[in-house]
Amino acid sequence: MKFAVLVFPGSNCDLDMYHAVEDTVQQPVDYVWHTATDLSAYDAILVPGGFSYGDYLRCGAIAQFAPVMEEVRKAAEAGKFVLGVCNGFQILTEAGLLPGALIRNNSLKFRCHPVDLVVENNKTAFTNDYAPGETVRIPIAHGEGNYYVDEQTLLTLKANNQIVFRYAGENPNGSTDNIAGVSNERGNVVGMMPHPERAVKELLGSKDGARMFTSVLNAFLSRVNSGAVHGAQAQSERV
Amino acid sequence: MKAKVYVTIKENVLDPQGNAVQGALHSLGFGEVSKVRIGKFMEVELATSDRAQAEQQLKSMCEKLLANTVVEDYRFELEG
Amino acid sequence: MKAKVYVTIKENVLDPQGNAVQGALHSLGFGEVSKVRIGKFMEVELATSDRAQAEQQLKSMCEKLLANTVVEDYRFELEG
Amino acid sequence: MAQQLAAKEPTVDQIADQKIYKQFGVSDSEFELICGFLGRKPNYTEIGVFSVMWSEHCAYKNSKPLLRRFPTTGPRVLMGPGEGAGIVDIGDNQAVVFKIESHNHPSAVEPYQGAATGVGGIIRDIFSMGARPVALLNSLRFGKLDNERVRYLFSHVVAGIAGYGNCIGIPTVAGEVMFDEAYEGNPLVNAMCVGLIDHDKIQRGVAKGVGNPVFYVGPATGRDGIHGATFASEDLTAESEAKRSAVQVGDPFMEKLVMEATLELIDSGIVLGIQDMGAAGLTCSSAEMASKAGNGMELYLDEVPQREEGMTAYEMMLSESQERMLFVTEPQHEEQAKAIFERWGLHCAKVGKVTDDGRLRLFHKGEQVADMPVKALVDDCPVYNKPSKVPEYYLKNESVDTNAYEEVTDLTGALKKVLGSPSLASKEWVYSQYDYQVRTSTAVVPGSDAAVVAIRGTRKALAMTTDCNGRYVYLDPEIGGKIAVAEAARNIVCSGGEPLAITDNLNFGSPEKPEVFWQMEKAVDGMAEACRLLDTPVIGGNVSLYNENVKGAIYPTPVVGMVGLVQDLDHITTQEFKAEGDVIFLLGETKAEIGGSEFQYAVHGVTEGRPPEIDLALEQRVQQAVLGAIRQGLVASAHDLSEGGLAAALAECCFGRGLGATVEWTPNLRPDLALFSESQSRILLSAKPDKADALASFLAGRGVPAARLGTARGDRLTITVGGRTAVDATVEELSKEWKEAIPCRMK
Ligand SMILES: Nc1ncnc2c1ncn2[C@@H]1O[C@H](COP(=O)(O)OP(=O)(O)O)[C@@H](O)[C@H]1O
Ligand SMILES: [Mg+2]
Repeated sequence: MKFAVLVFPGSNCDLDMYHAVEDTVQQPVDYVWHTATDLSAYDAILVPGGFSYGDYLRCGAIAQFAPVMEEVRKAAEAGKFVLGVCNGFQILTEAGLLPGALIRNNSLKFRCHPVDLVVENNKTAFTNDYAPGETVRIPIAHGEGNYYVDEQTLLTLKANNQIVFRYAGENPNGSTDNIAGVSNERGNVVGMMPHPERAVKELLGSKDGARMFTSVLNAFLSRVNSGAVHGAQAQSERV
Repeated sequence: MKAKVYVTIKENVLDPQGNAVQGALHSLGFGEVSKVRIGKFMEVELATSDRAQAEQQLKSMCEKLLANTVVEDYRFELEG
Repeated sequence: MKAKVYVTIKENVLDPQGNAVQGALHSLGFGEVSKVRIGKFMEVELATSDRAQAEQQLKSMCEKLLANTVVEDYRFELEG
Repeated sequence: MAQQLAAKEPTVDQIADQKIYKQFGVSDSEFELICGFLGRKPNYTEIGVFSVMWSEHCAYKNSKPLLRRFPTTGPRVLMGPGEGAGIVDIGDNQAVVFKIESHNHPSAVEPYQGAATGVGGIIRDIFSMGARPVALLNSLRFGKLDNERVRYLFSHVVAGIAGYGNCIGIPTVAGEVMFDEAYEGNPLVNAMCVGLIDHDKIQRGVAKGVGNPVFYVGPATGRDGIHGATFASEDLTAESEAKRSAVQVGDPFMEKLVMEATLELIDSGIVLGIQDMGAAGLTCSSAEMASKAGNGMELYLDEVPQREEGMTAYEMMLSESQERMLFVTEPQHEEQAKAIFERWGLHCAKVGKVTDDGRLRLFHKGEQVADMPVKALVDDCPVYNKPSKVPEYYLKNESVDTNAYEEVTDLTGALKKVLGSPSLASKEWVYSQYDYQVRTSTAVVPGSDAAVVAIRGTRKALAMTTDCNGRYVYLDPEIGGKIAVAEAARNIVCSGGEPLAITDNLNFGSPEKPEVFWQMEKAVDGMAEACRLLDTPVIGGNVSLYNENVKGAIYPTPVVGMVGLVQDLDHITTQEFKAEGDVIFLLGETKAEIGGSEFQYAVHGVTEGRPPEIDLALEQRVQQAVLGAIRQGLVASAHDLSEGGLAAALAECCFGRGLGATVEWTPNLRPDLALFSESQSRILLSAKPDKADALASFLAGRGVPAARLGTARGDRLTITVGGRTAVDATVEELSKEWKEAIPCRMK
């Protein structure tokens, strides 16, 4: 399975995402520049955190127009796995790949600390290794993680089981319905404010994020085994 | 040609910054302040003199980039 | 009474945000955009009908809180 | 516009006759010297350039004789003071690069941008050496939080540090914040950056190779912070604000691009010399680069990217617009360099040439507008040995007997007061605004004695801290100076690291005052002695003088930034008690020493008397023993005793996991003096029950006094002194005082 970690000017968790792939699933992973126009070699696309374009104007607003985003859109449509974390989540919402918007934390302050999350949906490509309702500890680090959707959309999210994570304790940013992460309808595109790539080994205080990566490998392998992916190509890419 | 663009938070979306500023104004003694909403004010200079074209471009800039219409409204004024 | 407050970055002070947005507009194909400056637009509701008093209060709010006069300018308009 | 401004510039004769140079802080005798070096009177641009190069900030004219007293070499030191930052070998072809810098005066005027650009500046110092920045620290001082302006400064400084560091993606992992009236109106904002480098990548700021082109990279120059360096070398007055041109605004996004592109450029091997434009911008970087190579430089100012119209030579040379770098490469590498910057969306402009005549020459609009000897600019600023005098207050304090204070009997209440004092209280309100985990290497996050950052691909890690207790330094600068170094080292050791070296930031009042100069001298002597004994050379630093407010000088505050090497990740140790039943030891000796303590300040409301004594030989013995015990796996937790003494330290050990402790102690002192004494060279250790005896004999074997105090258990902290219950409270109620002290005041 091959992973792409997108790099926009101002991305700064690209490195962490890259290392998390190495440390958890030991699959091949590349940094892919924002100007890239071909993602066909990749099975999963990780949109990392940071401050793309300085987060000027709005977080993720400018990055949505990078050439690579057209390819991300195609990949998502083709059913490939796409994960946006923090700024990556903001970019995916700005680009319309996920519903809603992320606005300023209600405390008006940047907040960095571990939070407890409830796994609301373990049926997505990125959460199948978690038990439903399980509580996991993963850190946040954001100033604009207050997830907003209007009531109508919220009903749709609930109906389609698109709420992936909720904050278990105190809601750190004021998000609608304590939402910490959502998916698209199909479940192959997931966005979340907490940073699973920062919780992949004991040294970092928690390993709970590692299963996001093992989950997507599972999803990929089961797809391969069911023949949904071109078998030969996929097999040759396994390490 | 110069344009002024106003981006405001939609009426039904919470404005935490506006609320905080209102609270701060109260504690500074400005008790009459009953509401504060905070948006963006952008001044854009356009190297064109075709008004119709400028208007069309501004609309497109706002829709695409300057405002996020999920949570924000916009309007603009052209000058000169 | 309603007021509109405009807070802008002083002319000679760098506006990194405006520059970044200008760059983005260029790469989106809006090459005519020669300058962007980004400030704040605030709508303030005041529970008073005394215009003179409202003006004086707004000035004081701007000086004290709404604008950082070391780097920003402000102006306001009273409505109604 | 251009004409207008140019017309406003005073003529050569006006500068001399009306003594306009004095406005720039150039004295009559310095002006004479400058005329001598030039062989004529300087024009406006030249006097501007000289004035910043000869400011305290760039030339250290009042502090140089003192800085020479520091030990600066050692077997591991690869680069000492003199470049952007110092470098220390950590083995395996790797080295650590670090430096601290102040942005006190800009932060007093515009706290957000002042602090942000302070962080931006110190990061440039690190990556311009070729190093990858891996961590940020900051050391802050403010007045008391009951003042509204202080709260404004505090919250905006913190937001500025966060805004810059978070955006550029370098974790802010440690620091310190203290509050005392002494800093009202003149906050201290010192930022430190730590980077990693391979030995063969080390760069220097030299303009090598006559005829080589000089490139400018980064955003266009505006009229920002003109005379910032001079400004930093003056008292803060009401006029400061008016005198200042546009405030410098930081653009961390730009710096991120400049940093990545610069590191890529350096990696490509085509850079001959590179330096950031910090204080005094283009002036300082061009003159210093030429000087270090023994060359000269020509600059073509029309080529300098300009943000504003009609900028004069004077303005361009003195602008402190941020995020800019100057570098030299060979002509054949120009295209390659450009391509690297282009990829990051940046342009580099060829603005000059290296020459062999030892002169800095500026050209603008087809004319030579300045011509100055580089050596005069960089090396020939006169150095002053200021008069020094023992201050009255120091003599008076000798007769204050702090042991004669009426005994405080409600010791639980006193502990709550001390824990709730903002200087000692939890700093979570501050560091939760910092992204301290980006780069996923932070093994010990803010809140323990020192932060620890792992080095990927190895078993090693770096421990880092900043420390200085300005009250001690005020009461006795020499002792206070020693303690600042010793405490930093103690923090490193408690985290499992071996202290390597320090960088220091000498924050003092006006050196024109003999009493202030005396403080400087004594503090430097104390620091130098501690550095020698603890084997931590000074590899760089910064001097910030003229820190004064209406009430006089700030407390003398020579901040120590220290980095240590953790040999193996298994040695990483934190301060909180780990498990029920673990045995608690107190190392070192406790005397009745509450002069300058947090207890004296929070409970008695004064700062007077003598600070705690320090015996550096004992300090070294304690530290070596603790590091040895940690490396042998005998230690479960380690915490140094500092502000608040034993009582506060025990409480802090309980807070991490909410695990309480039961302690019995017979110190032979009055209980209040014993519990809150800030005697030095003390460390609290805990050990698993089956390791306790081994630890005790290990310590005894190294001549370290160690008392077995009790055990970690339950959810209360109970301290019995001399058979009587002195403190008894739940960890939760103590923790509440400690946690809420700052947030409550900031609401
Ligand atoms: N307090 C100090 N102790 C030791 N070295 C110092 C001190 N202050 C300054 N230096 C050293 O003097 C040199 C020049 O300092 P400075 O001009 O601040 O450097 P920069 O140009 O990078 O700002 C640096 O190498 C710095 O480390
Ligand atoms: Mg400590």
